[in-house]
Amino acid sequence: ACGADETGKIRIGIKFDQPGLGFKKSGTYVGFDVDVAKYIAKKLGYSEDEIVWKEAPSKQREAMLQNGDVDMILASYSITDERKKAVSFAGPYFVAGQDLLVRKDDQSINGPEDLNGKRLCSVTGSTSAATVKEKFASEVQLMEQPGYAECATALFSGIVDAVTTDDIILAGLASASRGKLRVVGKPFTQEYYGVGIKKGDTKLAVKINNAIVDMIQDGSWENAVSDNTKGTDYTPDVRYNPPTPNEGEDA
Amino acid sequence: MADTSNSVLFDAPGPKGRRTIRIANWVAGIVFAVVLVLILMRLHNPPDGENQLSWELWKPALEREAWTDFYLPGLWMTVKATVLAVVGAVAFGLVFGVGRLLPNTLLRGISAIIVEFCRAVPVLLLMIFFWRWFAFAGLPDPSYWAVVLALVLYNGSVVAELVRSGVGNLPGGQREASLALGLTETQSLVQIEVPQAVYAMLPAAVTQLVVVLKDTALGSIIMYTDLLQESRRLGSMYFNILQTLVMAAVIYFIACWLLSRLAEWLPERMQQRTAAPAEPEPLAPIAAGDASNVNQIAVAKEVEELPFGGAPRKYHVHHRGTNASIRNWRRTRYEQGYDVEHPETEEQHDRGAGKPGTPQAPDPKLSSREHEHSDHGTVFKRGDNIGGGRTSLGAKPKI
Amino acid sequence: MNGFLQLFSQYDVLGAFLVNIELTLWSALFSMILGVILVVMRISPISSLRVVAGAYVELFKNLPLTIIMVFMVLGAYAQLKLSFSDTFATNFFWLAVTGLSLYTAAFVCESLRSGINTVPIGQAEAARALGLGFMQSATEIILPQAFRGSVAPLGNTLIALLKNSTVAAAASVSTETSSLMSQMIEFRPDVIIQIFLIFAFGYVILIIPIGMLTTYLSNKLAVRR
Amino acid sequence: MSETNNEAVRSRTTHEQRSLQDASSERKLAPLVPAAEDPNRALVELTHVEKHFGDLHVLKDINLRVTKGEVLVVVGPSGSGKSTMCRTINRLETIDSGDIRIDGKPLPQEGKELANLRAEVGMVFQSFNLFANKTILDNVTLAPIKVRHMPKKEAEDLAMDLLARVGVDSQAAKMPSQLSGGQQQRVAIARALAMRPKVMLFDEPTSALDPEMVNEVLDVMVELAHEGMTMICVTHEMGFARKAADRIVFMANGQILEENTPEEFFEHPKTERAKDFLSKILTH
Amino acid sequence: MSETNNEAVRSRTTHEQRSLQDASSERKLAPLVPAAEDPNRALVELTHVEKHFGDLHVLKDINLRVTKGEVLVVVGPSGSGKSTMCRTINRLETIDSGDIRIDGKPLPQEGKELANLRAEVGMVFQSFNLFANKTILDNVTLAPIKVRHMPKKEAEDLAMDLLARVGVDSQAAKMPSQLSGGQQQRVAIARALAMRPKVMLFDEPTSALDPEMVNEVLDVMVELAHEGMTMICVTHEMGFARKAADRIVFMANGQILEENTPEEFFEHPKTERAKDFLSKILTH
Ligand SMILES: Nc1ncnc2c1ncn2[C@@H]1O[C@H](COP(=O)(O)OP(=O)(O)OP(=O)(O)O)[C@@H](O)[C@H]1O
Ligand SMILES: Nc1ncnc2c1ncn2[C@@H]1O[C@H](COP(=O)(O)OP(=O)(O)OP(=O)(O)O)[C@@H](O)[C@H]1O
Ligand SMILES: [Mg+2]
Ligand SMILES: [Mg+2]
Repeated sequence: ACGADETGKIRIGIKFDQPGLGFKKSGTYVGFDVDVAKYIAKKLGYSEDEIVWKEAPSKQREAMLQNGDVDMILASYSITDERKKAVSFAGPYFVAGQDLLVRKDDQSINGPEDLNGKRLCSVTGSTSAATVKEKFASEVQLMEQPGYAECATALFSGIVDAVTTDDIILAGLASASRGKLRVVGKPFTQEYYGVGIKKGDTKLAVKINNAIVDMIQDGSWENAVSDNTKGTDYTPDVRYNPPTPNEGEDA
Repeated sequence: MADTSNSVLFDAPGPKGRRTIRIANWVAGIVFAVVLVLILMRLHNPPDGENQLSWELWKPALEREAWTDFYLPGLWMTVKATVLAVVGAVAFGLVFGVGRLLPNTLLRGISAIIVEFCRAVPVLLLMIFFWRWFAFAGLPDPSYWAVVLALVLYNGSVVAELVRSGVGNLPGGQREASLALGLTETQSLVQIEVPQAVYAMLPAAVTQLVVVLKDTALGSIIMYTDLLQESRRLGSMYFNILQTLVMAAVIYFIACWLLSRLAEWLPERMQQRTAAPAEPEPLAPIAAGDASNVNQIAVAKEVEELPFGGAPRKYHVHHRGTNASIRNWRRTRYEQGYDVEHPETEEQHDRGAGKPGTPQAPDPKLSSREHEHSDHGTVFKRGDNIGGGRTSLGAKPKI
Repeated sequence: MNGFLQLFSQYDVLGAFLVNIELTLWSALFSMILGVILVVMRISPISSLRVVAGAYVELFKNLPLTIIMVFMVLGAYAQLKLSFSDTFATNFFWLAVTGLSLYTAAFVCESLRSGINTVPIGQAEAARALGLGFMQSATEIILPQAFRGSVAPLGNTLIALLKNSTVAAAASVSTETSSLMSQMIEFRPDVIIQIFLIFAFGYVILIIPIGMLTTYLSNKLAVRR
Repeated sequence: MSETNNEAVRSRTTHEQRSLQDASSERKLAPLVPAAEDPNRALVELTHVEKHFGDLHVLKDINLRVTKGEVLVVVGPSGSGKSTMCRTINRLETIDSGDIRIDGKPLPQEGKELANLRAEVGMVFQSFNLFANKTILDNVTLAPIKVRHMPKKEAEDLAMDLLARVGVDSQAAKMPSQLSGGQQQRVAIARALAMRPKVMLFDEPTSALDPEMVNEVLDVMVELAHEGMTMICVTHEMGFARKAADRIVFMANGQILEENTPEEFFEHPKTERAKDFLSKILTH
Repeated sequence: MSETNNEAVRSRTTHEQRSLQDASSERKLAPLVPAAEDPNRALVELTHVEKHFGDLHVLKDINLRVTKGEVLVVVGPSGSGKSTMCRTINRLETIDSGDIRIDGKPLPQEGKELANLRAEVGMVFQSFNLFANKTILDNVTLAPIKVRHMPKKEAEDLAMDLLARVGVDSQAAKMPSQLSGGQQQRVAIARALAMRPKVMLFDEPTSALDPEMVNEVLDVMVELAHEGMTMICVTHEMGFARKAADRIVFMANGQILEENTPEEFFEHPKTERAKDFLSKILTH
């Protein structure tokens, strides 16, 4: 945003602060979203140094697309009807599910139902914790933190027993935890991660969908998943993954 | 501010006193050391979780990459917001501070309402509101502008009050002298009073800078990637968020501390250019429109300590100038309780009761206080009651 | 408009302000206690106490409250296991109170000290010269005057505390005003300005009287010299 | 004692004066006072002036007439209204009733005319009131430039002239706070003179000064008197009053109780109040 | 000129004094000073007193002896250590070496004894230092009640007595800020006297006062001297020194340079410093 020359480049919004998905590290960007974005960009005809990465915090994603600040967004962006009123999606490129992250040695939690009387951490403003409390465990105590790292730290030190959010994010956390945390591995919702684009841009959606199909077919998708969840025995929910990208093609 | 708090309470100790102090000193020192060690031990070996002192956790928080990728960019964002907010706040403050001094009632009233409103609303609320609003409105960088604007509004209102109390703290003579030379009221305000108020307020404005710097950290709540946010991110990579936050805290501390020192260094230099007291503590008046509490604090400033901590000798100042209240001089003093009775009734009372030969002081209290009269050349001019007759909101008597 | 009113039956705005007021009152109480202890340390003739209190004040004056609040949860609670209750909501409330108190105590200490500084040294010397002892001159002469000089800065500190109580959001207190305002804006972004004004005027209404009272008191009690 | 006191003032004055004149003979300086015309014209005239501060009646039926070139000294106990009277003359204080005329014209109530009139009446305050944000030179040039719209260069020449005359030209670039009280007060006099005022008001110009500095200011005032400036001085310096005054006005309780020549006033005060006052003021 | 000055002081004093005595004859007042015993006893004795402020040597080998009933006036240029010496006598300032004895007893270092000793040495400050949070009456009764454990009633009678004597009894219920400087200083004297001190220290008691108020304070001091109070006064009031002092001590640069009777000191100062000082102080 700070005056860098952006002509002839593609601007992609990602998260900068989610290890495993989108994370800024030593001036480069790593994570599953980043890998998918790079692949798509390549298929669209942009080399890696023709990508301008922009931070797309959750609450600003729609606005960034509408203003034309970015050309597309890959930032754990779930496809919902509400959002489709403002923007269009391509994809999905991944189907995540809400899951739980627990301490490795803690065998007492094997699903959301086990959380009664336990303590659960989620980030401020997300609804995932509320879902657990409403649907699975009414006795759970909730703690809100500004970021997942804080939640994970709290989990480390024992003041909470589980962290909840999408499994791929949890897997990223677990992979950075030096083997001290594990993902439970029983996702209990489905989140279809899409590529956010400007509303009504069906041409771009088709191109992106084709790129995603290619990515799944040539094995890069598999590699990207396993690269970014190294050190955990996480596998994406096979019932839905890899997904069939068909969003946004009809205007 | 001269710190007399110690000498005011305690006599110079004798030999016995010195021994007691020495023992207490050791005891207290040891107690604090023990507490510190206990905390460190707890961190070293917590009941659950990791040893927070291990090098494994500290190294990623200290190494080169942490600085180049996280702390320094974060600090830059923090500084960027701080500087712009300060510039904005000073502009805002000058406009509305002077606005509150203008002869025009309407402008004065509007300025007063804006300033009081901005001072009362928590900065965090302002930030959240602007952030969401700008995001919905589709502005670029909403969190940056939200941080800056919220800080401008709040700190600008403080600066406005500093300007106002700076002008009010000027001895009335400055204004009178310019009027007597044939300058108009507005010329006097622009040429003489406001520049001096600015010099006087500068140290306090630097202190306010510390507040701005600290408050930028609220930006992390609205996802502004300032120093605090960046160190959080760094921490989420290695799960050493405590360590990275400690580093952030250290950086904040050093920056704020340096600014505080600057604020303390400034007054001496600024004092040469203003007749109002230049002090590092922002003496922004508290309540809606009333600036008069400044004078209670000002009393302390008259006590200037000698180099070796002994007792200063000459601090009796019987006359203080005040600019803002010059037109309401007597009423304000009356309200503030200096005159229990009206001077006239009292004079009669005095005369009636006065015995022959009792040295008759010609109405003591009033006359001796009105005129600036200083002991031996050092002209102390202190604000007595600020804003007395010039503000619409709070100028009415408080009771 | 109807939807707007419905917003208020749905969200407990008054309750949120109540949370902030409670945070403020408790923190005011504890920071006052701690502040008095600090100021006593700070002006005592015992240098180690002075150093510690001075360091405390410098430290907390120069740290962002947000960081302190985060440390309360991740440091004091998670690592040092400082816990007030097994119920999270209560626990975080008290952690926030602790953080606010620690932070505000530094300012209380400074306010009290500036009050003591308003007492000219001559007052103490006159008391000593008359043969009054330490306790006598402290209780009869110095402290009464010092207290009166502290009223205005303490009032300012209280106002700042009330406003700072919104930062409790950073210590996971999710029922206070700034969190509630965020939630309401999330829910009804179309009336964002009205929502903001509601909360803003809530604070104006709370703060103006405190300010007026402080000004009145400090003028009323001011030591005339 | 007043005799000796007076002598002391005189001897010091002549000494200082000589050196001042030395200084002025080096450069040619313009005369301080516009050439005299009609010596009997009333420059300042107060008739039936009344003033209250709230309930307090501070000026009671004040009648006063100061002719061109006259030096009037106002004395009286503290709180008697001397300063207030002085300040009403250039309307720093409003009056309740009565009439004040400067050079025959009634005192304007506001706006540009008031500012212009004030420019013609120089005022020197007890507490100097130099503008703390301006250098000495800027202090003196400010009003000529802003009010009289004099070119900067010319104003500076004039200012240096006047500063030389009061003996502080070497300090022109300093800030007021760097000068001693006596020097500041002399600058204040120069600042007032820079507007070429028809009359000068002095409100206890020496009472905020250290004793050692009193005379350097009084010397300047004496010289000014000698040059024919019309002056109204409120002062407690009886030596100066004796030496320089053409007339002494004694005020008490807001009234003018006596008006007389210095000799008559000091030797044979008519009222009890004046006697009492003199005894108080002259004993130490 | 000093001659006339002196005379003036004398004449005014006797006038005032008469009226004070008139006042006191209306009510029967206790004598201010405990009945004299041995007139040659040394009440205050300083031997080889040394004091530094950091590098600054402010008191250099001070030797001083004040006998009962003596009035000692200390004069000297600013910064010569007069105040410091005065303040060491009741240990508001500690000394580095040497010995100070009050009424034969060495100065205690701390605690109750120090407080008791201080109660026996009255002190009057330049800046009055009345307790700003107490009424005039409470200012005077505080120490007798708290230190001497006098019953409240008795203390108040005593206080009113003393206030009447210094002429401010009509102001007893007011706060200090409502009094003029002269009145405040007289209250301060009454407050010190209420402890029935053996010796009174005055540190420039009149130099923070408006000129008209100086004499009302000096009068009280003169009367005190006449009643036989032992006094050490730092002052610049030469009229008072001549009139009331038994002995004059001249200090400069932290040393006592001369000790003499007033006549000798004023007419024939021995040292150059004293001559120079006198010439400066007596010219205005
Ligand atoms: N507490 C102190 N710390 C350091 N220096 C001091 C202190 N008190 C006094 N001095 C210095 O000691 C010297 C003597 O001071 P002192 O006040 O005794 O002089 P003085 O004769 O009373 O002067 P004055 O006539 O101005 O009152 C001065 O140079 C003064 O600056
Ligand atoms: N602005 C004001 N408001 C109310 N009362 C005032 C004001 N200025 C002066 N007074 C009162 O008016 C009376 C006359 O004051 P003025 O200053 O003229 O006396 P003065 O003769 O100059 O005294 P001094 O010798 O102390 O300067 C005094 O009683 C004073 O308290
Ligand atoms: Mg006056
Ligand atoms: Mg002294």
